[in-house]
Amino acid sequence: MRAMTEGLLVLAVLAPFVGLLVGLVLGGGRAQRLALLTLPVGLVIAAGIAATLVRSGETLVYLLGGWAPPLGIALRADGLSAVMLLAVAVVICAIGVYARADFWNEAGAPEARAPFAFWLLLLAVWGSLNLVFVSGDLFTLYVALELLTFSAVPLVCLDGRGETLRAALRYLLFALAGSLLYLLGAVLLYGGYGTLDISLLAGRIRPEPIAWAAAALMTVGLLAKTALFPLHIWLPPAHAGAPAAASAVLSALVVKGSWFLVVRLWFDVMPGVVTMPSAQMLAGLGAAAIVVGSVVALRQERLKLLVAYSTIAQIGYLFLMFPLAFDAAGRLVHGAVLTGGLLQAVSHATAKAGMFMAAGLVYAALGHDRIADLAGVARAMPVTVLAFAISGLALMGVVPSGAYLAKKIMLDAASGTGQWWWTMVLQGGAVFTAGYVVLVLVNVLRRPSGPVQLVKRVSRLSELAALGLALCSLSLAFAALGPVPGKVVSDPLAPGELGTTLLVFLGGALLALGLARRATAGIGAAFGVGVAFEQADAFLRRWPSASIALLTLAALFGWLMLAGAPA
Amino acid sequence: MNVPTLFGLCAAALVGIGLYGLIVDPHPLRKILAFNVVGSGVFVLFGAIARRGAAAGMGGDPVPQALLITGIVVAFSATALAVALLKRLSDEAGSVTLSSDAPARAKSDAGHD
Amino acid sequence: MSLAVDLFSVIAVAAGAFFFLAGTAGLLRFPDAFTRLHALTKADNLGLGLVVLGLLPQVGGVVAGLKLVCIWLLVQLSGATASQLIARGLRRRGAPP
Amino acid sequence: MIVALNVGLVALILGLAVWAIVAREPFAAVVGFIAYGLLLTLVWVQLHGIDVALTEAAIGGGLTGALLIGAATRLRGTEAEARAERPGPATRWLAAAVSVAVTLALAACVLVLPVPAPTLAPEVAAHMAATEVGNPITSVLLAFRAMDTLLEAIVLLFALIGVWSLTPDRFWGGRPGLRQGYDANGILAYAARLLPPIGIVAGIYIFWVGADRPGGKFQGATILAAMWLLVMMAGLADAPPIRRTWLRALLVAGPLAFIAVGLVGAVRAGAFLAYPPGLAKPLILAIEFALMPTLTLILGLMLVGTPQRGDTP
Repeated sequence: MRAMTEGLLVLAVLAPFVGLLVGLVLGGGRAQRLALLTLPVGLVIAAGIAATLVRSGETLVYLLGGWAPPLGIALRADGLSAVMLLAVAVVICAIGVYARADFWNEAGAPEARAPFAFWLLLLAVWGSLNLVFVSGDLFTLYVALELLTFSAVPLVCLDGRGETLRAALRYLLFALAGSLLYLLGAVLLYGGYGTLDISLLAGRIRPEPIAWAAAALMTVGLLAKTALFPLHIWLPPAHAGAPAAASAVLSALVVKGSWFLVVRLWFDVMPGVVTMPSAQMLAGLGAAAIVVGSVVALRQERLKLLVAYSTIAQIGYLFLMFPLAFDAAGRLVHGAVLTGGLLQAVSHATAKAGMFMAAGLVYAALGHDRIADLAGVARAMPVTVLAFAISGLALMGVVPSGAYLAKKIMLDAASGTGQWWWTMVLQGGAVFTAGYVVLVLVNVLRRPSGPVQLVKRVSRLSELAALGLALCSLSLAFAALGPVPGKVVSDPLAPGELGTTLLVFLGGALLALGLARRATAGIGAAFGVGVAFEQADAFLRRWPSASIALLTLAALFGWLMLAGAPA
Repeated sequence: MNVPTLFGLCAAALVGIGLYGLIVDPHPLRKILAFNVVGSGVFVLFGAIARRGAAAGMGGDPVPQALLITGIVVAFSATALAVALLKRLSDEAGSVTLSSDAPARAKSDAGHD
Repeated sequence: MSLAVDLFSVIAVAAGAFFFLAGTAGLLRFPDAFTRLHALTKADNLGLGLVVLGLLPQVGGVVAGLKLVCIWLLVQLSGATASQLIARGLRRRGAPP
Repeated sequence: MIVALNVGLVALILGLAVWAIVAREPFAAVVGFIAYGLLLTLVWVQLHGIDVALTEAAIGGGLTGALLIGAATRLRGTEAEARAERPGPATRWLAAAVSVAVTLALAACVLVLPVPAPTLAPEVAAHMAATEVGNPITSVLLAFRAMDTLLEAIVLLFALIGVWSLTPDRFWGGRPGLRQGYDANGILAYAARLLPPIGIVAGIYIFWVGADRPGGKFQGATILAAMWLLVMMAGLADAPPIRRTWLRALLVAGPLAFIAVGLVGAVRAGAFLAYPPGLAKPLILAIEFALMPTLTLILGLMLVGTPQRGDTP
């Protein structure tokens, strides 16, 4: 019986892959129906893994071929994996429902390229992500990362325009550079310790040059794939240019794969090797991502680019937990902070998918997504705008959202460990998020000068899928309250809490007013700041700057680990 | 100096040479080439590590050697995908530049229509 | 006996290496593509042939020896094909024969 | 003597690597890279990795080289534009500095690698009997770490789907690559008639000995793919339209058979990808046999590239 439940780990990886293989043969309309059929199966498998884990309370382990590591490969699922498996399954299902309207091969019609490729790639992304979450071997993880990249890149250029092909090529080349650095680190670890199994390595690894070099190389390699500032060279054009359903996959899910691996490495492989200063730098990059991503988001003329830049800011958030998760002895530990970080990842995955879907619907309905010309959209497509607004609220961390709870946990940890600067970043980040959400909402709520011309009626089902994900994210706090210690949230509706929310809105409105491209107030200094950020961003997104930054960061991480090591 | 160390150092140099090309050469095809040079450097390093692990009558540790075969195949797949993308980009856009000005130009075009 | 065989091997392989060297020199020194091709194919086929000839007495059995000869034949075939294709490509592009 | 040869080999390899990076013409750089790939094969022999050497020669040098040569020829017209974007001296110096830093850090790591080196060779030797094959690499690839090999086949398939997904809409389902002219008396047609029988025998031989000696499905499949490409280049056969069901069925047959054998193991031997005692070798051979046509087709089709015409020949 036990082997049965643990076999779910294999099925979680195989189900999407088998769906893809069979779908490739069936072709056209039958492939997409098979893909749609695979979605609930995968969801059930993920739920099954989560349920087993909750019941037994210990990590699920499956030895492939019956061979134990170091010789064989083990699949493992702990709480982290189970949560991510489930979250990804939910988001993929919603995206599947959403994409039916955009990517549908009519029965009997000859097989069309884009729908066929989309459904296969959706399954490919899913299987690869599941593999990332359950694999316990660093080399298998390398293959999983490559699988993920190879399935994500074609999603970027599904429409085949030159602009998106260029974005896809940039993405592929930069991601490949990242995977090579990751592989280099894994090779060094094998040379030093003779195994690639995560739990065996955790027992053997010591703070010494090989481990530092490996940690630094693998970390920056993964950061390049996650597009953490200043390595976000590829993200804006790729995420903004892709079709909406694909953008949702890329922005909500794909970047989480490499982020998850950073978490695995730091928390589970080498918690004794990474040091507090290196964690401070990692979170520092996150803080920079929040500021730059948000400000540049405010400067965008197009909605999808705004959402793409907001992804850069939100990725920054995911790295704030690292310095807060150290215990008194200076080691990274699993605990409330990691739960908070995970919660943030899940709420971002759901909210960002919802947001991209909503943006895509707006684009489809209007035939453009110029923010300045969105007046009247709220009246024309209320459900879509509601989905966008709720996603925005969830990202800001308004009361029942997962991001709210995550923020609470981290604020608690920041004050508990005396790291006041992260308190500032956490609070300020919400203001920045409020900035671009308010900017968009103000524009869609404006009264139009004439009647709004809709070039296409959007599917109600798609609107509901976006709304569903947004609501998921907004109500995540309820789902997560179980495993979180109760004292963190005393009374979410206390005047103090509501006051903070209000302040966040107000700050956001001010930011939007000052920094937005069409700043009517024309506050010279603030406008200048916005332009400066935009130019800095453009400079950092040039290939030479980004790749030099990649290697410099590797050197910095290595040095910080070396310098901070206990003598 | 023994053979694995010699080739290990050679691998370190190959990685550096490839990375330099990956950074400075603007042509995507040359970047793909440089990616392959870095990749082969990583592989040679792994090969040297495998050779160091010679034991039990085997000339090298068979686990890394097996992983290397997988690694070479994965690198080939990456190259094939990148080359296909590059050719298609050249057909579609008539230019293969990766510079970030290109999307910016397209953005302002979208603003005018 | 074995000394004589070894001596034969050394001489044949050394002669083969000399032809390779000559072929490479021709590749670098000859004035145009056609004469370079000429130098390469002639010298390489002969060079490889001598190397194979020299190695034949050193391999363990008839099968291994046959494999060596097969390699030589295959290299000749591919060399001839490639050089003819290159030459034809050059002529099509208007290089003087 | 051997040391001097090795040092010379390293010098040549480094020289060719530099050439592949700095050569002015992309075509010349690619030619340098192919020579570099062939020399790497010697490195693998020196490092006692004959299986790796075969893979490197077949895939690293051969197929990658062919792919890049094709691209370099096709993209001749784009060089001037790229040259204009060459970064200034400051950027180049900075790039050199960080690259050298990485090299130095790696070199330091190489010098401090632990002695005695950690190794799994004794473990492999101890458990190889259970896998019933004589080549340790094969027992790693198809027993201990069979999952990686399954995933590797899936990686190739993903990349092929990626390449196909770039097809212009009007050519979807059509034939990949460009139509090749056919010259019945040409030397290429002659070679394409003479070589394939030899190549097919050699490919199958390399695949067959792989269970017990260096060789295996990848190296064999590459040779078969090369033969197929030769026949296509000579115009003797055309690439199949990608909408053909038989083609797609062959493309997934290998991985699906692999998964099926894995599931048999889950039922009969207690774990996915485990082999029931006594059946290990036949099952391993069955997997390799099923993967051969799949790998041959994928490797060949990846080289031919994205469909660029309809499915009329």
